Amino acid sequence: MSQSYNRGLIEDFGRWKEFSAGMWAWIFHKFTGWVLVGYLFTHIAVLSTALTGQAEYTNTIQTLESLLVVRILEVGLLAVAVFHILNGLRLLLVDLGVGLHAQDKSFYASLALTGAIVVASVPTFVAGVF
Amino acid sequence: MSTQVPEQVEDESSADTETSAAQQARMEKKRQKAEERERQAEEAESAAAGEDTYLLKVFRYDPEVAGKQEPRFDDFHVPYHKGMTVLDALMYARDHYDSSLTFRHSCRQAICGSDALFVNGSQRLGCKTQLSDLEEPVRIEPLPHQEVVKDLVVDMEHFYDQMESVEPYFQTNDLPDGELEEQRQTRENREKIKMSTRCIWCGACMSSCNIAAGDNKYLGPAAINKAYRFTMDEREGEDMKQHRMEILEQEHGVWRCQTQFSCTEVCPKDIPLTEHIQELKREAVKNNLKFW
Amino acid sequence: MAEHYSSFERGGRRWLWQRITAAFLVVVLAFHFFLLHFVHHAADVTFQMSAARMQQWTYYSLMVLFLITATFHGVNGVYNALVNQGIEGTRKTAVKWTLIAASILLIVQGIRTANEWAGIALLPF
Amino acid sequence: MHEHDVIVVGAGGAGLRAAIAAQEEGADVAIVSKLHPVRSHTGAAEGGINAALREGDSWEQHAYDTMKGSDYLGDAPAIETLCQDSPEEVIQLEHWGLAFSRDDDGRVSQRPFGGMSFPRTTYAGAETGHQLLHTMYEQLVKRGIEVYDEWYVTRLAVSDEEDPEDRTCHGVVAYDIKSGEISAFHARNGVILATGGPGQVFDHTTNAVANTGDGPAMAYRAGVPMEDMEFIQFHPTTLPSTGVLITEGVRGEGGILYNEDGERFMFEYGYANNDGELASRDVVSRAELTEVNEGRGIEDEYVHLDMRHLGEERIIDRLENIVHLSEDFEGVDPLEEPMPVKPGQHYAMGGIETDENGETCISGLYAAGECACASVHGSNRLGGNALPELIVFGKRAGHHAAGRDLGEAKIETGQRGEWEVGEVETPVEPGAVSSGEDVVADGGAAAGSLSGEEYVQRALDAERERVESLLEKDDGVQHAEIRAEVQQTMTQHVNVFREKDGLKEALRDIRKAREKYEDVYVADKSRTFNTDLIHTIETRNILDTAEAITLGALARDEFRGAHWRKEHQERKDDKWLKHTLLSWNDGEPELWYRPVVLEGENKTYEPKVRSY
Ligand SMILES: Cc1cc2nc3c(=O)[nH]c(=O)nc-3n(C[C@H](O)[C@H](O)[C@H](O)COP(=O)(O)OP(=O)(O)OC[C@H]3O[C@@H](n4cnc5c(N)ncnc54)[C@H](O)[C@@H]3O)c2cc1C
Ligand code: HEM
Ligand code: SF4
Ligand code: F3S
Ligand code: FES
Repeated sequence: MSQSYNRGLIEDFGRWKEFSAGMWAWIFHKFTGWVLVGYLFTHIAVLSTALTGQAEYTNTIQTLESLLVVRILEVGLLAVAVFHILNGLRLLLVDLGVGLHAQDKSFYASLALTGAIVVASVPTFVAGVF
Repeated sequence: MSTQVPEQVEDESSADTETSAAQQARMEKKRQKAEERERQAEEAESAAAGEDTYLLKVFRYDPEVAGKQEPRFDDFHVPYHKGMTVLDALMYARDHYDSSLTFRHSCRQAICGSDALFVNGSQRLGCKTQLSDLEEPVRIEPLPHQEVVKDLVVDMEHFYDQMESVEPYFQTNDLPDGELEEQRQTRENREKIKMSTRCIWCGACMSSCNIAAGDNKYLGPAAINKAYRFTMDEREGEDMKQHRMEILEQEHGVWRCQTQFSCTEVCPKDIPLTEHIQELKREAVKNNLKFW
Repeated sequence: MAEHYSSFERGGRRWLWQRITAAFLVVVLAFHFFLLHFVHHAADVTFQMSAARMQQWTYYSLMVLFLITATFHGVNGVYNALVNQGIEGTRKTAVKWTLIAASILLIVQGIRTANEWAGIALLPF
Repeated sequence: MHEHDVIVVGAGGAGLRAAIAAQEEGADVAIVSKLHPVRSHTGAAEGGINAALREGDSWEQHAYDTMKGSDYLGDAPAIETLCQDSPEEVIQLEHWGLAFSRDDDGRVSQRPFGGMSFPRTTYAGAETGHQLLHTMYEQLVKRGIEVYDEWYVTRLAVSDEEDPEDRTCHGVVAYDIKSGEISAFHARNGVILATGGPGQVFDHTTNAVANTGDGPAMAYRAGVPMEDMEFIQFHPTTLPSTGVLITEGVRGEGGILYNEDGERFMFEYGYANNDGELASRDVVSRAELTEVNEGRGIEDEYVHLDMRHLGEERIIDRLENIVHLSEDFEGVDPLEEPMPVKPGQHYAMGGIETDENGETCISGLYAAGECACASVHGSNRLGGNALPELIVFGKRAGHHAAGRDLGEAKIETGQRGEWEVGEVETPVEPGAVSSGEDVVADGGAAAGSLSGEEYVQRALDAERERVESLLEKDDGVQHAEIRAEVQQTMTQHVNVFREKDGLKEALRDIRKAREKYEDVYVADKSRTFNTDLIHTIETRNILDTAEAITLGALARDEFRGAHWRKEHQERKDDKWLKHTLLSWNDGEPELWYRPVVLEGENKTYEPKVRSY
């Protein structure tokens, strides 16, 4: 009998160069979504230091905020959040059946806008850490 | 017109003799030109990477043939002519270089849906893709996400199963009484389902969809589109529509779609698949709201 | 032949909630970010300031709602993503309950923190 | 061994309808098809499907038009059956959900078509065949009819009596393309052939690559005559590199044909009085080829069809799909350049001889669709008459095979009733090169004495042997070479223009090809999806079909319908109101004739000049 050859998934992701706009949007949205959930959990964890005492809380926050890495991570978080929001809006529109034909353009627009917002807000974010 | 028009035939043959001198000179010129072309064609063929050839890199695999059990890519240099499609090139390679090169094809006009291939990184019909639109070398592979039977032939069983799982046939309880009476359908309604009826079962969309690749139970864009074709057909009636929505609303139905749009992009029949899927999602939500 | 994979659970409801929460989150998340990074700098955050805000019941309820919607939205998203990846059977059930448990924990912990600031001692833990 | 009551070979419109009908009648039916049903070439039909549905129209009128269109070579009982049954069948399709185009009142639209005295062509946009094929396949799924898809039928299992009329068909032998397994299918009641057109006999055709005349060739070798094979319809505007059809609509809207010198040749060279580009298919086809033959063609191959002057707006509005076809299949943007076009083989009027119930002279063997010739199209098919033929005769064959009594057929089959011996002078012996291999029976005392299963088993053994021997050979000639030679000679000599010497030349070439075929070998030794092997077997069928077409064309020394003979420029009713039939006779083709049946139910059709 004939058999067949299963190429598996690895080969598929080896083709990333050939992915279309909608696929990138999906991948980015997924990635940013996961980062946001991750952040949500850490965020609450950090905030719960308030339960141990006022000073600890203020202290934790301020130590964290004085670290450059944390500031950079925050910029990253902003980028992730902004992209997720913008693309999320794009997806909401798609769900409503609005502007399906421009779906690739709106993805590029989300990317560009995210970039712009992030760049513009860098000064605010890193202010005071140096 | 008539098939028997003697005068006209006379015209034709007299034209034959009258212009013979000029005609002959002309034919002579033609012959020379033709010879010239032939010579060029031969040259092109021998000069493997000549300007007028296209380089194809074709995926090869055969579970039974020793050298092909490990998949590999073969190179074929195919002489180009204007209008040549990927399918033409494959046929040329098969008929002139390697008769064991295997792929499905039949109609050569984008209607039988048998030659969906993965060409330079996207799902296309071989017969509907002009070589001149592609970058060289042209890499031709079987459809991703499906198991390869041999060379470019993939196993379509799963695709057929999905298509047939959505009750892909017209069902209605009230046909007109008169024997020779058709059901009525408004133009608008026929227009609405028109695009969805164009599917040729090529499987390109399924192959392009990441979700379908990961979730074997996902109905997939083509089957959902098939269901759309009936769900939106007013001739079937409300009850049937409810029934169809139930099929579509299952966990592996419309909800699995993540609006990646790859299906819509690759569909050779330009069916707005994502749009249809989204419309069904909204339809499903509307349906369910009643019970909340 | 005409057999289709059936499922007791229909995806439609969760799908819709994912959109509704998303729409809500757009507004609240933007507000939240803006408030805590631009209006007030995160670096200047102190317990007192947080407490002051939390003592307003509007802000408090907004934040609790924010927490709940974000948790639902995020966790449901993760669950969907995993189902899309094709997990099934016991693994799927396990993932589902783990996620639910994590969400409850997160929400409880979040509310406790908020209560601390707001000075509410509603919950007995 | 698989066993069913009725086996249908082929899953195009005809095969699907036959299977549904047989099941309706209570039979256990299975379809065996070399392509998955939705891949069948019925899907390519665009124009529409004729049926007298409306007030003011009648089946009689439809029958009259069809008879006239056939140039009085159609058999009245078959034509009348077609026209009487098609309205009901078209409505049936509508009830099965076919998405026909609609009028404002919600009824199915009908449009005018060439040769029809009433607008009775029902259609679904420009994709009627696609819709029809898919609608019918959907019904198949609904009924759960078994389909052996990608199984290639290679041989019929027929008993071995001396006279074909005494033989019975017990089943078929088929090759599972995916696994390479050869299996027998025993048919308790009957086998229905619905294998479609033989377009691949020519190198330029609107037909699919899978249309290789398998059905006619298999039936022919089993003893069923091929009827009226010389009648081949050519379409004047097909794209040169693929054969994709460019609808008449382009010329209808005002498209103009030019030769290499930019002359509007239809007028300049007076091909069609004042009709110009609007002349009928055959006239335009001949005009185009005359231009090419006289050196005024482009690249010595084609002419130009220009519609740029219509303006982009009008083109997009009315002929948008043509723009896509030309771009996708020819790489030419018709808004920028004229489209290259040339005539291409389009439809075969002839085929397996059947009566109006779809039955052949071998009992238990039926044929329907383009592969069959109940003779509704005679010497020329009218547009929109093939699709109704599929469903009307597909259904009848299905019912009959499953045991329904359809009454005595009025059309005779085989060498029964009125017939006469024919004669044609050939430059070489036609038929099998080596005797033995292609002989149905061993004959002898055992003739007709085996059981059905035993005949099927015997056919299976024979087929296994043939395939083994094809695969064993390590060198020789490859099918592609033989196929190309036959296709070229057919296109050169048996095309739109036919003359005695050319036809003889073609017979010589076919003979040479047959001799080469003795040496054929299959390079691909794999059992998995071996298309090399399939194409090699198909090539044999192409050879037999090509020869039959050429023999018929040589014998018929008149000009009727689609059959044009240089030396014989008129229709000869006194001599040629008869069908050409060819019997394989165990490898020695025999030509004979049977008079056309012009007596209909209520009237007799009187031959008139076919002029529109
Ligand atoms: C481009 C085009 C446009 C047309 N437009 C019109 C139109 O507008 N109106 C009209 O009335 N007619 C039209 N026709 C004609 C009409 O479409 C065909 O005559 C008709 O579709 C043939 O149908 P069929 O069922 O006989 O064969 P097909 O649809 O060709 O089916 C043949 C079947 O047989 C199977 N098969 C073949 N050989 C074997 C084998 N050896 N073993 C197993 N299976 C086998 C194949 O797999 C296939 O399933 C058109 C034809 C063409 C080519
Ligand atoms: C602020 C506005 C937000 C919008 C508009 C938004 C929008 C969306 C939408 C529409 C989806 C569904 C995608 C789909 O099913 O195809 C989604 C998925 C998701 N969202 Fe959000 N979201 C927002 C905020 C958040 C936040 C705050 C979190 C973190 C807790 C989050 C985490 C996720 C996750 C994890 C997913 C699933 C991603 C995946 O598919 O893997 N989102 N979002
Ligand atoms: S929807 Fe489009 S891509 Fe998918 S199978 Fe149908 S024709 Fe092919
Ligand atoms: S690619 Fe897949 S995710 Fe949806 S939009 Fe198409 S089905
Ligand atoms: S060959 Fe039929 S779709 Fe390409």
